[in-house]
Amino acid sequence: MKKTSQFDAIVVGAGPSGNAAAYTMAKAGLKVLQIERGEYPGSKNVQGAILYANALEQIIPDFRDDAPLERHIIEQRMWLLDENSFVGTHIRSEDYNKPPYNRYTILRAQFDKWFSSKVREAGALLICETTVNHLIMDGDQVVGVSCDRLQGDVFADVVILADGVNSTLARKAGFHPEIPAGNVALAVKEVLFMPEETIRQRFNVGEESGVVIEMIGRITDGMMGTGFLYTNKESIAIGVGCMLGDFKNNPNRTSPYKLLEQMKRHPSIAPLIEGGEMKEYTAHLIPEGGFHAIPQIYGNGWMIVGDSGGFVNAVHREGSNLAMTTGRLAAETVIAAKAAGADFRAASLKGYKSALDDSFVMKDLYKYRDTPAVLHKNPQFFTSYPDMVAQAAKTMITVDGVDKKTKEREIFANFRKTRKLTGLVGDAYKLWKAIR
Amino acid sequence: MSQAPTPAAAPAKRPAGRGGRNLELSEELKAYKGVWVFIEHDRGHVHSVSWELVGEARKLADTLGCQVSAVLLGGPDEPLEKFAAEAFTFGADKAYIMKDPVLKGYRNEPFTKGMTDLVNKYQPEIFLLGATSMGRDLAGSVATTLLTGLTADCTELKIDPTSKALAATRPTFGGSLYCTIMTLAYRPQMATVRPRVMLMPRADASRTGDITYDTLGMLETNIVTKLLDFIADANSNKINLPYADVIVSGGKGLKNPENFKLVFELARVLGGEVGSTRPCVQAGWVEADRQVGQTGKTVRPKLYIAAGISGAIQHRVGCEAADVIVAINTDVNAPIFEFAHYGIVGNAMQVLPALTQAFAAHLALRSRQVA
Amino acid sequence: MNAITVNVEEKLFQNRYRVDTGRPHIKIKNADVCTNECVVKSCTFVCPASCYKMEGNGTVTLITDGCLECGSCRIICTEHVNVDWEYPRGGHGILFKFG
Amino acid sequence: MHIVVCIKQVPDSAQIRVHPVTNTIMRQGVPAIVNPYDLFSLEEALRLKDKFGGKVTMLCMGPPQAEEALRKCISFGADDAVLVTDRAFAGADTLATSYALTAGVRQIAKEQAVDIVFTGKQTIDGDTAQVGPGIAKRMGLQLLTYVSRIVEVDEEKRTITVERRAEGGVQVLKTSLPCLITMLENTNEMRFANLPAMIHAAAYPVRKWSKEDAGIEDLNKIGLKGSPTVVSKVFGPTPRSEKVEMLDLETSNLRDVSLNLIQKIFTRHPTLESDLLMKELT
Repeated sequence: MKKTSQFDAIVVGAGPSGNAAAYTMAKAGLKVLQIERGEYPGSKNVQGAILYANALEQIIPDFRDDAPLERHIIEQRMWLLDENSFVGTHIRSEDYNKPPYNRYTILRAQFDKWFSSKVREAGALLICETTVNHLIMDGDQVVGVSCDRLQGDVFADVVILADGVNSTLARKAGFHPEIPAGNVALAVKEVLFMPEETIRQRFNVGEESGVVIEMIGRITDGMMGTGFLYTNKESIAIGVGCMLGDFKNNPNRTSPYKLLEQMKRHPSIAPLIEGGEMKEYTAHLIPEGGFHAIPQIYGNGWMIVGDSGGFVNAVHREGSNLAMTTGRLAAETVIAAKAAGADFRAASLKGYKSALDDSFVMKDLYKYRDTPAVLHKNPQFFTSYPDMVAQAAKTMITVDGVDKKTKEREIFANFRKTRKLTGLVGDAYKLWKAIR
Repeated sequence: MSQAPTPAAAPAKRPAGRGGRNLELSEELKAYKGVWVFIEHDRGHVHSVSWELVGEARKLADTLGCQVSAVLLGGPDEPLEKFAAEAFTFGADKAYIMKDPVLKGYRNEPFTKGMTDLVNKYQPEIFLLGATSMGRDLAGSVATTLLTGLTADCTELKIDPTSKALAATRPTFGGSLYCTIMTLAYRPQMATVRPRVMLMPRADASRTGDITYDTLGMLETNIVTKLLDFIADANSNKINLPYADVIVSGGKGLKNPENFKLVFELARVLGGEVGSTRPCVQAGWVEADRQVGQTGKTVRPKLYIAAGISGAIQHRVGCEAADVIVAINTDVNAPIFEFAHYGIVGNAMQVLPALTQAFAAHLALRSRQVA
Repeated sequence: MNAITVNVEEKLFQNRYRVDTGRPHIKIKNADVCTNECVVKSCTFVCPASCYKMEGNGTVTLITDGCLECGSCRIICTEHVNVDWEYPRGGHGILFKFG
Repeated sequence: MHIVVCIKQVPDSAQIRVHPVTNTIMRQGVPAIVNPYDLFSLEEALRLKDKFGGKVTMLCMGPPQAEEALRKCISFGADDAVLVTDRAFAGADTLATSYALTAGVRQIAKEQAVDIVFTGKQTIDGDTAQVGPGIAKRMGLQLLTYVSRIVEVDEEKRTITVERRAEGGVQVLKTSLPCLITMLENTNEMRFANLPAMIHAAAYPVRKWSKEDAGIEDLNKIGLKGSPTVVSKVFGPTPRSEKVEMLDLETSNLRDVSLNLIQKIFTRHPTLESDLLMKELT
């Protein structure tokens, strides 16, 4: 029943990983069909979003010429928040303000559309508004995909699954089981529009430069998670994400949108977003299981790239760069296999895994392999610590006639009251070990 | 590309001919004088929009110091003189009547020819039509034949003080913005205006005027399109939002189509109609005929009650001319409160039944008192 | 957590959707399981679009029109596996403008 | 039968936002779509093709990106697509647009005679409903606007009978081909393209014509120069000077608020109460 392949490769999905794969193969002259379920590429995709230049540079070196980039990041703030204050670090340097810039904020719907235009220029065929229902098997080999349209079967030598975090196709095909709620974060986000001048004034930035704020603390209602605020050209992206399992088990039954609304009203955040006009509310899952959660990523006639394979570095909030790199490496594997006249069975695609192992993708994921578990077993990182630190900072800088030495003793006593000394030391060690 | 609102010439400055385009009125066209209104009638009835336009034309003509003329095309057995007399009471000074067997029942070809001939012969400065299926069909054809400017679906007509041109304002981009459009170097300046946007003028029975008759000179055999039949809408109690005194409208804030029955209840007690918003119509909660707004109906009721409607501009342009607007919405920041007269911040599902009950009790009490 | 009320419908109103009328892409497999066997009914507060509603009589109803297609409901229903979850038909459902 | 369907790529106007401070349009994030009204005409054209055979050619005037809109129409089953695109068309109003599209239809007719031209009833961004009548006038085609149903097409006699929406009813009109039709909305439902058609459309070479390709010689009739209308001002809505009077549900109950509101309404509009009572009595 094996039909003749109509294409060298089918790529399911037009996000960063799918686009990287389709672009790389099409550039090499392969006949590529890319299938996207949204109205246009990007219409189903959500990210904060920060774009790391490096991964894209390796695919489209001159992307800065015409990619829709919002602002390059010159300042990173990390905030610990308690009920009504924050303590934080701000790292800002003119070094970040010199081209070529390293990080940008982007709006994914616009960026993905642009990336896709490059993919089509490279020669890949893209069809949108088409959902792939399942993979077509010939024995134990994937030979094509079946879409939700009449005469919806289409065949290719290899299918690259870039279908996102829900990984519907691989799951249905039995390549890997459902992602557990403990391995995935649910993030919600709003885009708030405001005049460009307001953003420049509020964040003390220029026309092209921007700020990133990462937040932990009370804002997550005791759940493991973080909040973020990114400056775009004339909008602000503000969001919060926590482990899905924590949402499910939260005794307060706090909904994600309520969590976000509370965060927006935090006295440290509210003035930054005041007057912003909310123009979109989004939600998305982020696979944060890390190294140990990466499934089998290739098999007979198939490969998995991007979020679908769980390629996210949760500690450094990186995902799209891993996605693009996995897409590119999968594509290079296909190109090599095609050149070698291979049969696209698993053995001929294993180069993908070894290329990944040699890349920053697997090296970074390995380095932080234990972080998710450590953080999850120690919720104090997201609950009592930010409170304690904020309290300590306030105590130190409040001028009230108490000498600094006494204050230090107070702070220390407060720390110990909240958590035993051995626990504090242990936490520090665990955290150090987890992200070292 | 139609009417893309690129702010071109500033209104006050004499345009210098941007992009080499001609913005000066030629001497020949300066001779065009007077404001014309196309009187739309069908099977013995004049569409009210025509009288609304006569009232508006009167104001424009008074500003310019010229006359208002009503234009009537129809069959020999149609009471065009009676319609003309009515037009005079609403403010017209003159009437042009063209009677011909081929003009009985609207058809594009003979009406376009008749209208075009009249314009070329009598040279009006401004020509207004109702933005109905007849008016828009005719206006597009006439404007193209005359190669002049036509502004559709206007909500406001004024005379630009500097150029003395017709400044026609219309909502654009789905009603999120307004733009004012002028035809500077071409005549006549044409505009269509949708029903109920302009006020119905007061009739003055003492007013009269002159009638001028013209002939069409077309033979039925030369007209390609034949009107075989007119099938009147069977549904006699059809939704008539534009002319309802009371409208109760529901929006997406009602959460689901079932809750619309609360809106219908209140409308029933008030003897009014039920309106809605584009999102509800798009979601299939109510019939398209109930949509109030830029892409729906413009209404002018005495009382407009908006329940669970945020009040996007698209909706606002359709209802803001109501005498009294009451808004019920859970969000105190909803734009509806920017143009409502009375506001209640609360859940429409609770407020509507309470209002229904209170109105019913009040009206029952009062009718007993009256009786 | 202090009591604030959030109207998620107002938020969803800002989004662009093409609803596939009459073809919900997510279904509750067996409504009785939600009513009688599931105690927590976590879908009713975890769903970021509040598509799942707990009714007065203990049933759970699902209206997918505002769905953001995140997949949370499917994943958290581990005890009962009672969510039949598919993507909407091509071109339908949420259409992000900014993402 | 050769049918030409004219479409426009428009911003999905439901998504257009106005800058809160400067009152200018924020186009960012507003997706471009095929004008929804055009799809009713396209579907009707495809149904005629299904019935009588022949060819459907798409025509669009717009920027190069409008190619996507045409490609979409190909996926639905149109056979060919022409994009008339030239910087000289910028700033065109309806009169200039109908001139350019007429030139396009004439050029297409040189390849194969055209029996029916379809356009949308109106666009959702301009809402003028003038371009269809304009093309018909320029080409001397019989004009059938607001068509709710095509009753019959007689290929032999080259006649067409339609129902046209009018105030209070429908006109049944019979005319000769060639003609121009604009379809009323919600008169049909656009088909869901099959996969081979989608793949065909993705690879379809949409023809791009410059003004010269479209046979346009008179530059005074296109773009800004060919547009009699001048956009003199664009502005957002002005806030009403009178402030809304809020009735507080927190300090008083629903019943009192309702009674209070009724009093206020009838005080503000004294004749309304008697109007309502009259209705009640009759």
